[in-house]
Amino acid sequence: MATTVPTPARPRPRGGLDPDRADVYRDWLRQMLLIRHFEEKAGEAYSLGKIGGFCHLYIGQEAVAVGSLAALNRDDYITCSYREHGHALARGIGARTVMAELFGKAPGGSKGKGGSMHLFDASLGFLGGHGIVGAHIPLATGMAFAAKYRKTSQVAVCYFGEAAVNNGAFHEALNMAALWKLPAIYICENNRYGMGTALERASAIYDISERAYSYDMPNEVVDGQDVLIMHAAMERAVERARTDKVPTLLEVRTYRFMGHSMSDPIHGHYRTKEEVEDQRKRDPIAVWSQRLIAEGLLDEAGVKALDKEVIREVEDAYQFAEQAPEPEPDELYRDVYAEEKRET
Amino acid sequence: MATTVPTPARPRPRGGLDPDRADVYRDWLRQMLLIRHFEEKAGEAYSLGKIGGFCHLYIGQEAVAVGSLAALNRDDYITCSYREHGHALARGIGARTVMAELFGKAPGGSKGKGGSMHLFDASLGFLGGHGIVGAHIPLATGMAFAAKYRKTSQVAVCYFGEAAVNNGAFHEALNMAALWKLPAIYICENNRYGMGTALERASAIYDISERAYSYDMPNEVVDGQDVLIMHAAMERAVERARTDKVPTLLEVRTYRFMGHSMSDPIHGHYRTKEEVEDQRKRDPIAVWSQRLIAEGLLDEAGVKALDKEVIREVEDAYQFAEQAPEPEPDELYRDVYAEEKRET
Amino acid sequence: MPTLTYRDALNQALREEMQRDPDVFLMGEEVGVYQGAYKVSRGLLDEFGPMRVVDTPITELGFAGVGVGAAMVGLRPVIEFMTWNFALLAMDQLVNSAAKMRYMSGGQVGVPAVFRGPGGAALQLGAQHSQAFESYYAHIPGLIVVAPATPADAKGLLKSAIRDDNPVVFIEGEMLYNTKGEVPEGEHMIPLGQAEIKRSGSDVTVICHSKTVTLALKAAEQLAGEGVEAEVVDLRTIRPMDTDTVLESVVRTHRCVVAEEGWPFAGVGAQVVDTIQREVFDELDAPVIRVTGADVPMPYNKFLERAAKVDPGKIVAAVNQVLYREDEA
Amino acid sequence: MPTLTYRDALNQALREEMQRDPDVFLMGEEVGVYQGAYKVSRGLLDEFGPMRVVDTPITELGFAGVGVGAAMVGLRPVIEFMTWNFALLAMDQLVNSAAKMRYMSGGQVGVPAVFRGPGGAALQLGAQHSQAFESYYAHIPGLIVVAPATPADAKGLLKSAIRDDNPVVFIEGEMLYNTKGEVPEGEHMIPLGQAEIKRSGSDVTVICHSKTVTLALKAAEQLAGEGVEAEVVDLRTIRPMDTDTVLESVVRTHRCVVAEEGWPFAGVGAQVVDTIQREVFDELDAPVIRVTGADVPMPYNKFLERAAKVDPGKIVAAVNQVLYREDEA
Ligand SMILES: Cc1ncc(C[n+]2csc(CCOP(=O)(O)OP(=O)(O)O)c2C)c(N)n1
Ligand SMILES: Cc1ncc(C[n+]2csc(CCOP(=O)(O)OP(=O)(O)O)c2C)c(N)n1
Ligand SMILES: [Mg+2]
Ligand SMILES: [Mg+2]
Repeated sequence: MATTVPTPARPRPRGGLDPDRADVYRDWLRQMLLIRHFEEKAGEAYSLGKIGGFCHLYIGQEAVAVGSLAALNRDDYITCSYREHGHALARGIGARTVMAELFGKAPGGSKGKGGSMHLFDASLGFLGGHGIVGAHIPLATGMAFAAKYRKTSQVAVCYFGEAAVNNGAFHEALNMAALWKLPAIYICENNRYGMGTALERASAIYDISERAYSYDMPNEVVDGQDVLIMHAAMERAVERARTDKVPTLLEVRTYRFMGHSMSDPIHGHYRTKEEVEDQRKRDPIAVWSQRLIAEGLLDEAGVKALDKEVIREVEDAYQFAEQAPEPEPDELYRDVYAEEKRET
Repeated sequence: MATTVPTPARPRPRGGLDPDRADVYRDWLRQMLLIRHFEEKAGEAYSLGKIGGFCHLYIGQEAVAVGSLAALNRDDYITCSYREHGHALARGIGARTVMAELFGKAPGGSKGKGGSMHLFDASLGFLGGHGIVGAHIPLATGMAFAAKYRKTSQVAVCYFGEAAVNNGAFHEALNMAALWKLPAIYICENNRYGMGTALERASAIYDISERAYSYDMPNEVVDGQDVLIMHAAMERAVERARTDKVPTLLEVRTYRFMGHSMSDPIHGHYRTKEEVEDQRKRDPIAVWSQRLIAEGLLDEAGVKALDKEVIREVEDAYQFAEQAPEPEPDELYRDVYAEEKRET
Repeated sequence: MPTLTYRDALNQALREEMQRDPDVFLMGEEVGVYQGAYKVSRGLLDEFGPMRVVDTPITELGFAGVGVGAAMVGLRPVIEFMTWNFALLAMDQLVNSAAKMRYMSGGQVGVPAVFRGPGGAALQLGAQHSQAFESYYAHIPGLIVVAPATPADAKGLLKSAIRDDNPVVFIEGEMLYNTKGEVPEGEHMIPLGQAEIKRSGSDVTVICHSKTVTLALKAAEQLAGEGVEAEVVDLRTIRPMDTDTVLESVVRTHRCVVAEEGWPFAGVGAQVVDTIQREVFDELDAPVIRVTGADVPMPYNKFLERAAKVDPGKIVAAVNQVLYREDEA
Repeated sequence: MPTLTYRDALNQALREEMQRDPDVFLMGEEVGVYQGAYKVSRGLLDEFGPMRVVDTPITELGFAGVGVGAAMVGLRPVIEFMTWNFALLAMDQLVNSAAKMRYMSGGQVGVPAVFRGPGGAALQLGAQHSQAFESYYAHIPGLIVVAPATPADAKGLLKSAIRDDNPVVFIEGEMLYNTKGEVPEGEHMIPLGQAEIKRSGSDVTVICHSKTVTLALKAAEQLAGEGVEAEVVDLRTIRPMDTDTVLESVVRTHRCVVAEEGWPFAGVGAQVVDTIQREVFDELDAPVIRVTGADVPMPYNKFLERAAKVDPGKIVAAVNQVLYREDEA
């Protein structure tokens, strides 16, 4: 005779997670892990002198690029600051191509001539990688203008730090985008610091998002450590841009776990070890993997498997970059001007 | 036997006018009349080729300079745009000196080397006359910084047009002034147009004053055609700057009765004759003289007398400028660098 | 051939290129409703509408960046600076974005934009409004710099600039807008990078561009009266410079004067001198002499301003100097 | 005499001048809490407090203007640009406000401010972060431009710059911060406008400034080994240029090479060449040859970058050329 043993109650999914999208959710985690391991490897390579110049790591902010870029179409336009390795990977540029560029090698996206701060892939609408704080914000406005000019449904997305918001370029670019109703999305990655300057020592107001009212622009404050929340906010912004043809300013609250660049200590004159450790408790990768496990969409083993997978991918990228050839000497004088004229 | 004849009721003074300040009120009118006649004469001289280059008249905005400057001390700092003849006169620079500068003559405030757009009188803290839209706003912030640095009670006042508010210099300068709590007063003379561009075709928001919220800065919208209202608002701003050490943004609603400059028609592609005539109904001089008459602080004859007085002053300035000598040829190479070093 | 003003020749070039290519648009302050601060864009708003003739706020940095961004995704913006004096605010976008994008992206992303507007001193506009910045842009690898002197060149060069795939800095002569000249109709193209001998002569070479071409031609007339035949070489394109034409002329005349409106220190003329003395040192019978604007901020007073500017007399004096005719000067 | 790094020599000059004159203050990005992006201002915040060592938002245009405004009313600001690459955003304030204020006001209002920061290429910073803009500022009447090559010059020139009543553009060598040298203590002043012969020689003159001085001295060593005595002239101040020292040297050697980190077109070297050929044409036994950075945006790849930069070998080659020793090169 059969005895009925009550099966242990499966945890009830908290609202928000759609089991049918489990693959998507797991891929977000994979992307975040890829970025994390890629950046750790890049830091290692930098210490070994294989990567030179300035190298700004994205560790701690992974959920922002992954959650937001997941809401875009292939033909949308993206511009970033110099802290763009994560965005490049999340957009789908191969780890080999990105790592090779960091190494300054010929198969790098910019033939090794751009470097860490200047990643590009025109075929993916990934249009840099810009080194002058704030300067790429008007560029994004121009790309949104082009979308409107051509009557396409493209959107132009621009990522920048909270310190860029005090710069005149931000003000001029957002005013024009709002005035002309352009399909632009301005994503301010508020990681609390511009180099060694805390937000409140550079901006007269704490809530960056309120700057949008100067342009009558829709805006939101977003938790950048939760990829799901980031993605949902981005979907709303994309909808506004594509359908209502209005720009949005998203203030994304996040945190930089590493120093400003490889030459800057993790904590120093401007922030304490305690603060960093405290912030690390909301590691976007832990937040998301725990959520997926809690929802029963992934288990510890599954996380480990993903981790293994991306570690292999990063290792491969590293080896590839190591062995890749240097650019030919005559590359020095190439790409300064267009080689042949456009057909007219 | 005496008969009591009721005396006609003397109009009861509306609130705001203090009979003891009658002389001050009359002087405001005199200053506005002086500016009006000075500008008309300047326009005449320009047509005769006695004044060259760009010449931007202040006709219609007189109450702004007169009402606001009346609230300042002698040691405060003032910077203006190129539309600054009125501010120079209201600050107390002699009509002869200003007219001579417009004529490019040696006794002009800048020895004839600055011209209409670059009036200066360091002894009155009148620090230009600047030709690049928005560029003098950071200068004023710097002067306010100096006042704080030296712990004086000086304030730094900056006049600019509504079109300058979209420029990055405005954004950067106001953020710093608010962040550092500087005694600065930013006066946006909103005359509706930047050259041929209406406010709403250049700014994503109509209420300029709201831009102040991006900096958590006190702000007011002020009727710039009523000198008394202008003065009261300025007194509040000066109090905030001197006592509370916080900056203010005043959006002053006014109107330019003439073309953008002497080479621009009064109405043309960008505004109609009707609009201009309609706006002229609130001529700040008429508004104020009628008020003084209504309050019994001045009569028609008194107004005429003031008018005569300033016409004489302007005539004299014109004659003076006419007869004044040209600068010596060797002035070309003077004032490029400091002549002798400061004592150290 | 129809006679047009320099202004209308530019207007014609813009109109023709906008008719030809729907990707070409004009953006800047007062280019639309106001018909252009100097009326170069007169009528274009009516013909092409507000999406292709775009009035901007006073944000040189911002709208220059908008132009660069639009060009990065394939549009062909013509960005008007009301004058090049104001473009100093946009310097970063021209030098760090426009000029470097192709190189930084390993050739993936070009910036086919034209940045145009008047340069040089007009009349009594004072220190902040009377400057010539050719040398600033010509200093930058990645940029092309053009400065036409005649209506025909203005049209032909602007059309070429708009069709070029590189960022082109196109500096118009503020004092040339009203000058008249014959201008070929329709497809009149002048290749970028070619100087032109505007007057030939065998005694001395005068190298110039933009407004100084007019002054040099006047000087040449006067010198001809004195039996001196001056060859007037108009650079037309400053960068890349047509050194062949320059050097060939100097090799013929053995004497050279270089004129420009701007300041002397590290001006365009300094580069011309450097090139000449390096390439044809042994051909020179005298040092190359430069005629430039006075090394001071421009004064407002009209007599001082006149003294600060280049004029035919100063060019004649320089020619006399390289011919060792000081006596006659 | 104590040995200091170029960085610490600058730090010492700032400290001494701030101690001497309460009107002197330092303002810029990261100069305070962070102790300076390149640590030039290390310790100054602690010693002088936040009112005299002021961290700014990232607003080059804005805080350059704040410095100009403060100087207009008599303070002595030292405005730090984290690098001169970013100062392009502030170009308008330097060219249209700082440089012209005295002139536009008829001598009433001066701008006794110093604008300082590192210039030139460091290592693999890429196109937007590896530029030398000396020629831009030297082009402008009203500005003084200084570019020290040694720790002692860095200290002595910065002290003079701070005490000067004119706006001074002070360009430090990003690659020189760690170089060491003897630096006099206390009141060590070097007048602005004086070049210095860093090594004397009779066969050829090498004119240089900032980092290229180090490279020229290395080249001179090598040449000495080959029996060629090169005289190395360090301009130190670019504007006003000490043409006497330059010309006297060339008159002695009759041959000249001019080196600079920046791009060739209308660079500082072009002006030096112009001056030399004009003033001492008949003394020259060969054309003056320039050595400059390659005429391209700076590439990131280290080998391409190396190829783009000036090095001792390139200076030696140029010297051989003006000595007609190509064979040996
Ligand atoms: C115009 C300009 N000024 C200064 C710098 C030097 N700089 C590089 S990154 C940075 C801080 C930017 O902080 P934020 O915008 O918050 O971005 P984050 O680095 O935090 O991602 C500064 C000052 C620069 N690159 N550009
Ligand atoms: C940076 C800059 N761009 C363009 C100009 C040309 N310009 C001079 S005045 C002006 C309009 C300014 O309007 P507003 O600020 O409203 O002042 P108003 O003339 O109405 O007093 C323009 C575009 C300039 N002087 N500076
Ligand atoms: Mg940040
Ligand atoms: Mg206005």
